[in-house]
Amino acid sequence: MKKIDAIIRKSKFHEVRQALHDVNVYFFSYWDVTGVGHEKKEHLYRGVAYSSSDIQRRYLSIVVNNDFVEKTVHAILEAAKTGEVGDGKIFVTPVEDAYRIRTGESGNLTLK
Amino acid sequence: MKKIDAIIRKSKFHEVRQALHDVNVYFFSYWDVTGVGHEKKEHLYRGVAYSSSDIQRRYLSIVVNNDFVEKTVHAILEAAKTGEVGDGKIFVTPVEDAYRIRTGESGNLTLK
Amino acid sequence: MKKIDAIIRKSKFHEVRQALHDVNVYFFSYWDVTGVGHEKKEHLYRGVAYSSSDIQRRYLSIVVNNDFVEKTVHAILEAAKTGEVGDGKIFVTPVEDAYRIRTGESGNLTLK
Amino acid sequence: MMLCTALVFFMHLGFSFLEIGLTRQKNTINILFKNFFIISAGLVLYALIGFNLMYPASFWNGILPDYFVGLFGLESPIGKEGLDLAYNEGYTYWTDFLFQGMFAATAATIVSGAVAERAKLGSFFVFSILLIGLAYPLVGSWKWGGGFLDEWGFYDFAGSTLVHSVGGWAALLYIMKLGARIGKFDKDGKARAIPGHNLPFAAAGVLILWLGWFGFNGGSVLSADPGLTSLVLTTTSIAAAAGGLAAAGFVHIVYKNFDLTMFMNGILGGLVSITAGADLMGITDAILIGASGGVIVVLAVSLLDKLKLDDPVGAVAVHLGTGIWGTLAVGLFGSSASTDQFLIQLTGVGIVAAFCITFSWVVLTLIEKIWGLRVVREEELDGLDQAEHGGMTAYADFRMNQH
Amino acid sequence: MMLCTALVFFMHLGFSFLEIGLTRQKNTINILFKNFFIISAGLVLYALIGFNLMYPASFWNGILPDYFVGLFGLESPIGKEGLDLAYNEGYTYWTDFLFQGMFAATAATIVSGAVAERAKLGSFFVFSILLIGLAYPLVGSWKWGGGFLDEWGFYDFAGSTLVHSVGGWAALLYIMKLGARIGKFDKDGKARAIPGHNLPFAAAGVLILWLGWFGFNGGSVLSADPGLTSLVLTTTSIAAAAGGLAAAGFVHIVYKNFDLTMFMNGILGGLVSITAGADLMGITDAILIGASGGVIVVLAVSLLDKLKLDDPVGAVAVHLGTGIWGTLAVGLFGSSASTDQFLIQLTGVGIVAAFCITFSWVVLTLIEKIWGLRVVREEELDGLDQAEHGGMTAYADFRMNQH
Amino acid sequence: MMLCTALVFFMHLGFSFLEIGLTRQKNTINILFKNFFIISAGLVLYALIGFNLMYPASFWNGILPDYFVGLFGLESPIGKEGLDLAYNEGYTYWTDFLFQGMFAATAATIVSGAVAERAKLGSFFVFSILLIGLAYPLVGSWKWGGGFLDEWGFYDFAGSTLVHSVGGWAALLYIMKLGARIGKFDKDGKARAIPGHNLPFAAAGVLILWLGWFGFNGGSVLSADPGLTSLVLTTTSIAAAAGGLAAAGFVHIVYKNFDLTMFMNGILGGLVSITAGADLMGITDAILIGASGGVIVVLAVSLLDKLKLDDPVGAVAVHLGTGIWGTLAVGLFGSSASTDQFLIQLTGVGIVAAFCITFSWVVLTLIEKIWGLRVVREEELDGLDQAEHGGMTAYADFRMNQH
Ligand SMILES: Nc1ncnc2c1ncn2[C@@H]1O[C@H](COP(=O)(O)OP(=O)(O)O)[C@@H](O)[C@H]1O
Ligand SMILES: Nc1ncnc2c1ncn2[C@@H]1O[C@H](COP(=O)(O)OP(=O)(O)O)[C@@H](O)[C@H]1O
Ligand SMILES: Nc1ncnc2c1ncn2[C@@H]1O[C@H](COP(=O)(O)OP(=O)(O)O)[C@@H](O)[C@H]1O
Repeated sequence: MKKIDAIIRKSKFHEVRQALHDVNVYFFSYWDVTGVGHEKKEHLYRGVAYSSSDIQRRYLSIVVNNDFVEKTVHAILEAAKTGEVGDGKIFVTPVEDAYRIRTGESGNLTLK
Repeated sequence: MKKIDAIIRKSKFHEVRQALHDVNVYFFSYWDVTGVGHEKKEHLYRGVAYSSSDIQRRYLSIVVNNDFVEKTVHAILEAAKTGEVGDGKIFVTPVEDAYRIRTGESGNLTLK
Repeated sequence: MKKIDAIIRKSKFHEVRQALHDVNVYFFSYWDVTGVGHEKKEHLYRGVAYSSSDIQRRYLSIVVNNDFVEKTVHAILEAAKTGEVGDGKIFVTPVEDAYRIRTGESGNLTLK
Repeated sequence: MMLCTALVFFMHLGFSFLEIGLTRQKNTINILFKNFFIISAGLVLYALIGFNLMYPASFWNGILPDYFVGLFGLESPIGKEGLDLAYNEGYTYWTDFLFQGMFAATAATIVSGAVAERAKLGSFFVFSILLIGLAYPLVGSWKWGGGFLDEWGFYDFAGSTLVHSVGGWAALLYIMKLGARIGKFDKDGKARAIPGHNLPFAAAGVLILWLGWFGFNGGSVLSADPGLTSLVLTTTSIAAAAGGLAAAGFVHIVYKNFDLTMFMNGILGGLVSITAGADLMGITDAILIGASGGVIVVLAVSLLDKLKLDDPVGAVAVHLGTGIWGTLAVGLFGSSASTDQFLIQLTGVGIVAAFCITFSWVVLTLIEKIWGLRVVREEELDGLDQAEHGGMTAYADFRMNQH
Repeated sequence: MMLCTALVFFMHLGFSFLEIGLTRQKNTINILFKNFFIISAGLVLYALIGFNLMYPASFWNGILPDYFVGLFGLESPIGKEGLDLAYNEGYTYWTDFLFQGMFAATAATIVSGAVAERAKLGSFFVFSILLIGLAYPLVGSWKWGGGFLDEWGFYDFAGSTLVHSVGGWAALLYIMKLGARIGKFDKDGKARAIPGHNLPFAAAGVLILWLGWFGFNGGSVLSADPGLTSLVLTTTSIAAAAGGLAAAGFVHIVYKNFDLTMFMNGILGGLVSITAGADLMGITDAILIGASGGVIVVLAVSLLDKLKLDDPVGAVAVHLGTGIWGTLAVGLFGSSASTDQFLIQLTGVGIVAAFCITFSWVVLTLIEKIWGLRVVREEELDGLDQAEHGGMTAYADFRMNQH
Repeated sequence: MMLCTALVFFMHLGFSFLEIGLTRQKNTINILFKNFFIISAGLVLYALIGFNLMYPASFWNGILPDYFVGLFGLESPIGKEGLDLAYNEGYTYWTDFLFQGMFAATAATIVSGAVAERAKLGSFFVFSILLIGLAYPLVGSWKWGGGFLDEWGFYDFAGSTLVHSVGGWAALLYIMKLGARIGKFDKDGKARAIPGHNLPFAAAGVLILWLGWFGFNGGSVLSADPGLTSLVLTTTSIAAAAGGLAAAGFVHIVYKNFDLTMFMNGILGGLVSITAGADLMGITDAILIGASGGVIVVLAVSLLDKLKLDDPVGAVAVHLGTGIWGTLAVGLFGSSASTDQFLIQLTGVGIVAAFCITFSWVVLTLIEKIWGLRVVREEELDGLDQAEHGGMTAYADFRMNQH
């Protein structure tokens, strides 16, 4: 099992979600984070112009079985891309075990 | 050391917290996420009925020493269960090192 | 590659950010979490005094190449410290792979 | 006068803001719905029944308005008069109706605040309909309709007893029957805080209510006499200010803390306190009455906590506690002060209490039997917006904490 | 009267709150800016052009006010009179101007709500300037300026047609040209919900509007006659209450749900419905007209969804739907009811409709050609606050969900 | 008139909303507490001391009101008159007191906005008590109490100088002594933005203030003369609209951006500008004065940034900058315009400036010595709600960003 964490643009969320759906990934959790990176945004507030590299992004956390890793990553890579600086990153980390609370079962089948 | 990430129903949070307390787990961090999964909720807004599988859930992140993993997982499994679709998941991932900022110390003792 | 997760006081965020900058760590994501730990805060609401160990903290998630781990951790350890209970923790976990969505490239160079 | 009516109407925004501000976000829609219902149903009901019940031509044995005995038709009793208006400068039949209708709804709104976050919506509606349609106008008729309390010389200028304590008693009985919200008291019975989710709303609510009181008390002069009206506005404001300062000061001494919510409740306490005698008091009286009202609210809030009664917005403390105090104060301060007056006030308070307690107890027991008063545990935990309003969320774009 | 003007002014806060409450947080700044612009530009414009256009000394063929033909100077036409005031108790030239100026801005605000979250700011400004400066006063002059509609006996007390349906038609045409927000309809054309982000604001907006209507209708008596004014306030409030109850009740029957947003729209529907004949109706009439208005709003909202028209705040349903209904109701209920009157009302509605549709269609087509009506896709997804307001965020310290 | 008092009271909600809207959420409770204190303490204080000080029977050397020299008892000086009211239609002793008391509190509220997010609560209270109780009524007595400024022919209709610039000078001195908020200026002294956390509140505050100004200026006619009052309301509204448009337009030209916060400040600038001469101006004058006021605000905000003075809500720019401008404008526009008048206005502005600067400097230096003006660094970073209000949070159920 692997955990795939993707940090994407908020405006790309709907497309990514659809792409995941298309490769049969129906389960994940997401929340909003502030990303610090290359991209900068211009702001103006009461006559003070400033640029900030703190940009709101969406963080998706998806745990999948090993055979799903590749297609999940690819689905995100394609759907989240605009080609402009600030598209975000995907990280893959190992997961040792998973449990489904409803049934108490553990292992690969919890992710189906 | 392991990191135990649990995604649970918000309404079960108080019980889970109590259960963790009962097995001497006093430290953790939590935040709210949107979960996408099997469960669906019906909504009605200005005459438009719709159902959504985006449901607010609570994400708990608990780093424990290896000998604590089992009882922590079991405490959550029991306290967070309702038996209905949507109870959530628990994931266990490896942690290589931990530091307590206050003292600068690292390793197992930071988790006590 | 490693993921460095740091849970710090909100009031220390600006210093930590500066410290990371000083060791050339320009990329990370952060969000706010509620931390449960030793520290307690006193509250008063409509004549009811209560103390709570649920304290708002900031969660920083930084993925770095292996040769950056040490200086990143040290930068945080120093900048986030007040010496009082509640300074927070740092956890290091393994990351297997990283992708930059903009270019599709993967591996170490995505973190530069 | 008509603008006083507008201000009293505006109080309903004040009540709504106060109530949602001091409760949790997961019940916000529910509270708003409740308040919209009260004001709407209140007006229609008062037009159909209440107004004639409260200002009857005659009484049966001096207690039951004859209207109640006789006519109870479906056809709206007002409306008959058509445009045959007997008014004395700025004060007409219609204005009167509207002004009184807004008052009637106020009594139910008080209850709404106290039972928030756990009461079943339908059952609450039944209760408020009976309160607005029957109990309030009946009690009102005893004094303002020229009934026996009026004959005895009982004084209640703008409703410390007739509006606020009627609502307050009903609220008290309701929360006794209903029980506390889950989590309000821990296993040992110690009170815990359930902080309100939007204090700026609550603060705005208090200021709007203060503004509305200008209409509430100012309008109760029932004429456009500028001398008396301006005196009333002055005593009202001074009492509010004194109530807030006293409550905040008192809490500051006890807890070493600047407590905004108590400042707010103190202001409301000052306002309710002065309501019974706003036209009889001087500046110094107003300060004393208001300040005592502020302290009474603080004490009443603690008392309720000790009695394990759960009143999220402090409605009982404010409206019942200082409603009684204000009514009695007419016998202690100002131009009508005398032992006789005090005893009459006390009797009035007692009779209204007896009636309201009995009425509420009977009605609530019946409703409990038939539909139940409280939502089930899961619904309460999930929040009433989820359970009763199709999962509409008050703040769809905000990340929330839930508890 | 002057205080009625204040209340009508206050309606602009009501509209702003309603509009931001029912839309997404990412467009909040944009909506507020729009509303500030409308009220400010509306007043200045109305001073420079509109007022004289609407209340002309004479007409050219009874249709075009002569003012329009003659003078169109830059120097403010009012202002000339100086302090030479001809007033009849509480009602002056200046009051009249201010009161009417607030009305004019209202018509544009209605459009603003319907086109929210996707209209280009600059283009919208051009449209509202033409609406406030030309279309509204022109239509208004036909009736309130003593033009041909007035001569025919068309009745519109406070603007069900002259204000609300003028705004409503413009809104309808605008959203037809503009298209729905991204995500409002799915691939199969089924309507989806885009929940508003702050329902307490929306609710406050409705109550403030209700309050403002006291000024809107009360002030339209155009004198301080307490008898008539108080009747108007009573019918207004009763219709609002009935509209809300009817809409909520109707939805409850259909969807088994207590729907707050429909309660709110129902109240507004009741208010708009009664506006045309508030001074002609009795209590029972007001209840019937208001309640029908409430039901009409619910049906109109569904109808728009079916037509794939996207109106985030329900402006078309409320102002156009019940604006027409209210105007026709003058011929059906109350003291002027007659077949003749009904036909005249119908004609009036038709003429105004024809004019507004043509006007809006021509103007919008031109604007579309020159600047475009809609922001580009990315700007809409990011939110207009980002695109047009330098990334200012309405709620900087809050964690938001974006969608 | 009494309703004007109600509107002026309502301005305090406007100020509160504006202030919390433009600051960070972590200081919300603190700001609300401050505002509740000011209005409450202001009223009580003004009743006990200020009113008699401001409207004395006689002067000592034409400068110090005799009241100040003589009586300073604890017993409330008003209240003695009892119900012996000498009023001229709608205008009584009590109304006057209440209206003036609300004004007095306004001066302190201005300061409150400027010092937000870092001032020590207790020290601020001491300062406002002295400002409301001494400085404001003293300055007021020079003109409105019939003192030497009045004799010289200085004109200030509703307080551009007497209310707004008194508050403005005090605010300026206070923020100079206090220093900027941590993070407002970076190491190189460049200004950085600290965005307000709830712009809808801020926008609502502006609209409520505009509404309140109807009472502020309208009520300052001090009679119910409909002709003059309606002129005043018209010039007030037009100036506000022009101020907002000018400010927004000016920013749009400079920054290519629709800046809502500047629109808001421009409206307030227009309102303050017209306040000194609202009854002397025509429409065109009002537009010019208001529009200049709007531009002045924008420039003043930048100027303060350059001087490294930190005023979170723009209180100094709005109330001081345009307060001075408005006072001078009386000598430049409208029916009193003349070089003589201009010089008198200038002298008046200068004298008030000299007095306020001295007063504030002395008082602030003393307070700084005794209690300190500013909270400690940690408390500022954590937010004052945490430090001074027992960790009460304004938005308990919301996820917040903190900065
Ligand atoms: N090493 C990292 N650890 C955690 N988050 C990162 C890291 N690098 C990038 N991110 C996230 O990805 C977002 C996009 O990165 P950015 O550098 O702006 O663009 P790009 O990925 O196109 O070079 C950042 O805002 C941040 O949230
Ligand atoms: N593979 C996954 N990765 C991340 N989060 C998941 C995953 N599977 C489930 N979740 C989380 O768990 C929640 C509950 O899952 P759901 O399928 O609705 O019910 P159940 O676990 O009872 O089958 C989801 O809303 C989501 O937040
Ligand atoms: N084992 C853990 N897993 C996850 N979060 C933790 C853990 N231990 C501590 N934390 C986080 O660190 C914060 C600080 O911990 P606390 O015990 O209060 O102080 P200290 O680290 O100084 O002993 C907690 O509020 C919590 O958010």
